[in-house]
Amino acid sequence: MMTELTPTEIRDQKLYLQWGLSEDEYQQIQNDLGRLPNFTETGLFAAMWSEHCSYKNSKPLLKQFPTTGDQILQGPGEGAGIVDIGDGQAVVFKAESHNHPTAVEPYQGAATGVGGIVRDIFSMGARPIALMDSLHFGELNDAHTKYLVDQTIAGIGDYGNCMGIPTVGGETTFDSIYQSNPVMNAMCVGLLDVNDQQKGAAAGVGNSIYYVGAKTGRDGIQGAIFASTEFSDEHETQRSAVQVGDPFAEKQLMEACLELIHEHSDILVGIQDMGAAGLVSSSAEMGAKAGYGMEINLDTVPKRENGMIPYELMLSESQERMLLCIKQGHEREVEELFRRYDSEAVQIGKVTANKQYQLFFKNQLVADVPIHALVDEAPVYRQPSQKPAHISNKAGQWYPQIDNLTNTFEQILKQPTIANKSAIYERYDSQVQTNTISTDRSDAAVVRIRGTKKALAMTTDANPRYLYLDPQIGGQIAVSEAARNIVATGGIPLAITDCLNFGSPEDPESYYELEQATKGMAEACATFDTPVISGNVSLYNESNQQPIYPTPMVGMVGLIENLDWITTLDFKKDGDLIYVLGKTGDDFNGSEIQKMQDTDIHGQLFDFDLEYEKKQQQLVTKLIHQRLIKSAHDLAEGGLAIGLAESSFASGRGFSVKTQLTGGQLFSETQSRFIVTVDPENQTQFEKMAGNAATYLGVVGGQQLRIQASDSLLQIDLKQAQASWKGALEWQLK
Amino acid sequence: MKYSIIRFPGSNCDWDMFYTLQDVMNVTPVFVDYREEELPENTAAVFIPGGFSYGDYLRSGAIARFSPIMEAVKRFADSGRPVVGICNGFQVLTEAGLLPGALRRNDSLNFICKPQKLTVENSQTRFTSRFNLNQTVMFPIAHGEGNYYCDEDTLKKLESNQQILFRYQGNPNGSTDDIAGITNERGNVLGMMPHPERASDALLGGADGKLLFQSLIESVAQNI
Amino acid sequence: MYNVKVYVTYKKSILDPQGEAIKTALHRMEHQDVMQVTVGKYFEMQIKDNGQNIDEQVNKMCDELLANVNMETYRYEITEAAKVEE
Amino acid sequence: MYNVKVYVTYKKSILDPQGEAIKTALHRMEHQDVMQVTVGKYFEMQIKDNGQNIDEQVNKMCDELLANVNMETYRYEITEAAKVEE
Ligand SMILES: Nc1ncnc2c1ncn2[C@@H]1O[C@H](COP(=O)(O)OP(=O)(O)O)[C@@H](O)[C@H]1O
Ligand SMILES: [Mg+2]
Repeated sequence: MMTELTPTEIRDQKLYLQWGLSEDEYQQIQNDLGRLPNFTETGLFAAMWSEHCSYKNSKPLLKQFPTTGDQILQGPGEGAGIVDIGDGQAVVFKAESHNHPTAVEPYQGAATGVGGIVRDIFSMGARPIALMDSLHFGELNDAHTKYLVDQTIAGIGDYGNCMGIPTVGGETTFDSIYQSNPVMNAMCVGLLDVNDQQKGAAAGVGNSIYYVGAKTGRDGIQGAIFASTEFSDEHETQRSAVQVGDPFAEKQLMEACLELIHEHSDILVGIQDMGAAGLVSSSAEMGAKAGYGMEINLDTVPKRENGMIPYELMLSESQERMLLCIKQGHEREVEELFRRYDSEAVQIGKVTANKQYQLFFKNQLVADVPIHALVDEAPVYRQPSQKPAHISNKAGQWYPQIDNLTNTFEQILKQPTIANKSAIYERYDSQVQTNTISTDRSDAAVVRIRGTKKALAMTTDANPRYLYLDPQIGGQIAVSEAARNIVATGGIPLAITDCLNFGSPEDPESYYELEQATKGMAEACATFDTPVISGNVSLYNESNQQPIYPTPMVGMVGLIENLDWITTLDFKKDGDLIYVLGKTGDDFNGSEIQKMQDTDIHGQLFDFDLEYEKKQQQLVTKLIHQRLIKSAHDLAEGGLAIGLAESSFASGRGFSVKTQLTGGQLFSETQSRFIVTVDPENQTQFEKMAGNAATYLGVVGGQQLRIQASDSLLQIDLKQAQASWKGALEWQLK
Repeated sequence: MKYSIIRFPGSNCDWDMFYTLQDVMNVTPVFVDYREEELPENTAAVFIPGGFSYGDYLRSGAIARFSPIMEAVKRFADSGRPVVGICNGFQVLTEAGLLPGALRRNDSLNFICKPQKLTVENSQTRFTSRFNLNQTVMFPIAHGEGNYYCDEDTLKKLESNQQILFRYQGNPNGSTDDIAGITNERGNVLGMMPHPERASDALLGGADGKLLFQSLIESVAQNI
Repeated sequence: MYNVKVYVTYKKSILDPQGEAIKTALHRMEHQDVMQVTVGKYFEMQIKDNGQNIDEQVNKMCDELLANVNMETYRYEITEAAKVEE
Repeated sequence: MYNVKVYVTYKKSILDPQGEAIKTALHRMEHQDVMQVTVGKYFEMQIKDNGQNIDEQVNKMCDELLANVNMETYRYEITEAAKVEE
């Protein structure tokens, strides 16, 4: 049970420091109020001015991102961004990180991460149609990591499965840097009728503020603050109660909210989910956004536990709750609607004109602060930035050591980051809603839009190793790879969401990484005309002073205008011709093979040309629209050899290929490349259109994987290679 | 004639079943809320769709069976008319005692979602007349508790009465005797873990499931 | 007021994969002396005295809801409590 | 040989969605006098005597595997058994 210090005790004992407010910030609060803040008020400011809610360290960097465009209906600032896809429909998406909760309690941490991002999507009026994830764990050589992986997957799966939202794709990498600070990011995509678009704003004096969903308990109190301070083993005992997810309650809540939005939009003024810093952030933001004040009677808030004080009620992060603003006089309708879904709807306050944020508890005014001070006046910091010592300017290129090409190839197939991920994604229901056209047979997942000829392509990508070696180029590559994945499936990239998982902004080297990575991402977004429409920042990802690799997850959605353009990566027919688009160089620093052979990555990252990348992508789009290619696969980790193998495994067809490249270069990770296959009938037309961008490699067919390189031969039985690739991860997870 | 789809709180394959019946099979589906006490008049068949009724808390299907509509479903089944439970629907039907046995957690302890090959074990029923005996079909599975269990006596009965309609090829979940789908003794109640409604559109990877719906719809037509 | 504790486990004849998995995990953690693990469900309930036979009521709850008697068995303990604990 | 029974439940302040759902179901079944339901896990283990402190061993198993102490609590009972029960 918490004891409330008096305002002077807070000042004298410096409680605010413990809660993450600096001396200056505490002073600013006093200036805003014209007095000392009381216990509850100090708590409200600490939560609202935390990095998690205010983005005080990342805001200046996020300004670099392009956020507007013809197709953009809603950029950052709401629950999720919205992109027009024609015919009165729009796609809504956002990603969220839940790294710290996942480290503490992987099952519930991951599950509630999914629950949170789903609420963001339906709060916009959209029906969630797909989930994706992006996971980075330590190496699979210790029992704890295996447990983390297993429980994280279970948590993601169980939540999405129960909600009836297919989890259609994601990515998973393994590196010791994530050992005690795993990265768990989830992305949700929704489909919206443009007329149903909602905002999280509470306008109109006298309108009712409604609390709907689960009761409030002491879960995750200080969660927002917790997510914004460093993680070290000593703090173990300080951790506040873990949040438990209830996907069943959320399903009911979602159906109720969607019914309210679709059928009673006349009485709904605004809707927002209660995420980080629960009730305070949702309510204060809704009021401030609309330019009004708000009063809340805490005695009416549904409670799961006895004796909760205002601080706890306001900061609790109990899950499966939403906040609504309802037109005065329509209270009954709302209550009745939610009752039908066994979900609670309680009026807890109303909109006021005075722009104050006022809380009442047991008939006392327990907090009274200017709403804009709380929401919009958090200080913004530009931190000192310093290039990390490990970033090398030496052009030195590392070369793989290859004694037996076939052995090296088989070994790399078994690397957990390369190996088949079915041991993970088969634990997710990827088919529910019966719209999933492709998951693992294409570079991006493809989900049709029922009743139209269109489909959406979606992908999550990050390549933290590249970012570690060069955050700016790595940031460009992260966005480019996402776009490449969309394009390879026949889509046109629309926009991105992101999760910026970085170390402490107060560490100049980590701040440099954040600054440079966002710069690179912004440049790539401008190139591909894919504005950033939503996102999430997760800083302080470090354990015992060791930051994780800079890990900006990019979630991209593209539109496939015509179902006929859907292109998958599997070889289609024996005798089809295989080409690689794009030139291959000696690009090994930061590559999978460097990690495999040297156990760590080092050196200067290779060059990358955004304009060339864009041209390559445009070429692929043209080839798809002209129906000149039958499969397309982007080349990523593991390079050409792995790309060919993946297309082969997905089809059960072997190949025979001859190339001027050396055996080592088969694993080079030069960007901007695709493997495509062509029907022999279309060879001339294809070569004419592709010009010198395409290099002929060989043909599809047989039951062998065969690559004759300039200095060596790779030859292996398809079944054997496939078994190595398919079994490796499952085996290592045991 | 209407095809009634029962909706419990937490059902989530309800729309998939609806679209399959309406858009692929061209019959008339209707949703029936779990709080109803009667099925709509003219109900030709009842479908209990997949999902997580009541969150699958306690055991999947355990709580749903106490819903008011289940009395009506029982009466409907007792009158010999067709009832089909898919996935969570199968679990509800076993919990309700309309089908023998029970569904345990998968032996891997993990949820599994993947395309699954099945063997048609009996093609002489109202649900399978369109299939050939021993035909291999592909239906997706997606479940965490699909590990069918029954005691030996029950198993013998299932076999001698030819109540086993589908068996897995390569048992994915530990089910007794590879059982994927069974009927009751009378042959009018079907429960199966694999999802025929997810296998009814070639765009999504296969259309073997249509044969099951066709069989049933034809049998309904013949009985009028 | 009664405090009721109910324990539900699989019938002996039924394989308990969860128990096996936990045993394996314990062995990996150097607890090799664990010979057998069975996993079950555990319920704590507070039931108001309504004048009717409490045993009968609990039996009914178990048979109809808390256990699936096709594959599970249960046992329970009932203790009388003076009043609701907070 | 020891017979060990372990009971793992959520801490008081942690949401127990299963318990709530079961309570609601019991109410619908006319067991309205059920005031509260908590759901937990129940483990039965047989552990060979290895000369080391059995309490310490069981505590370790619970802390490290059977319960997540961030959200769960546990209690256990240890009885000595002459030999393995069949
Ligand atoms: N954590 C995950 N969740 C869901 N699907 C995943 C996950 N990790 C990988 N996948 C899926 O596995 C397949 C291969 O992933 P990946 O190796 O990252 O492919 P690529 O490098 O071509 O993007 C894709 O279909 C991807 O969506
Ligand atoms: Mg990728």
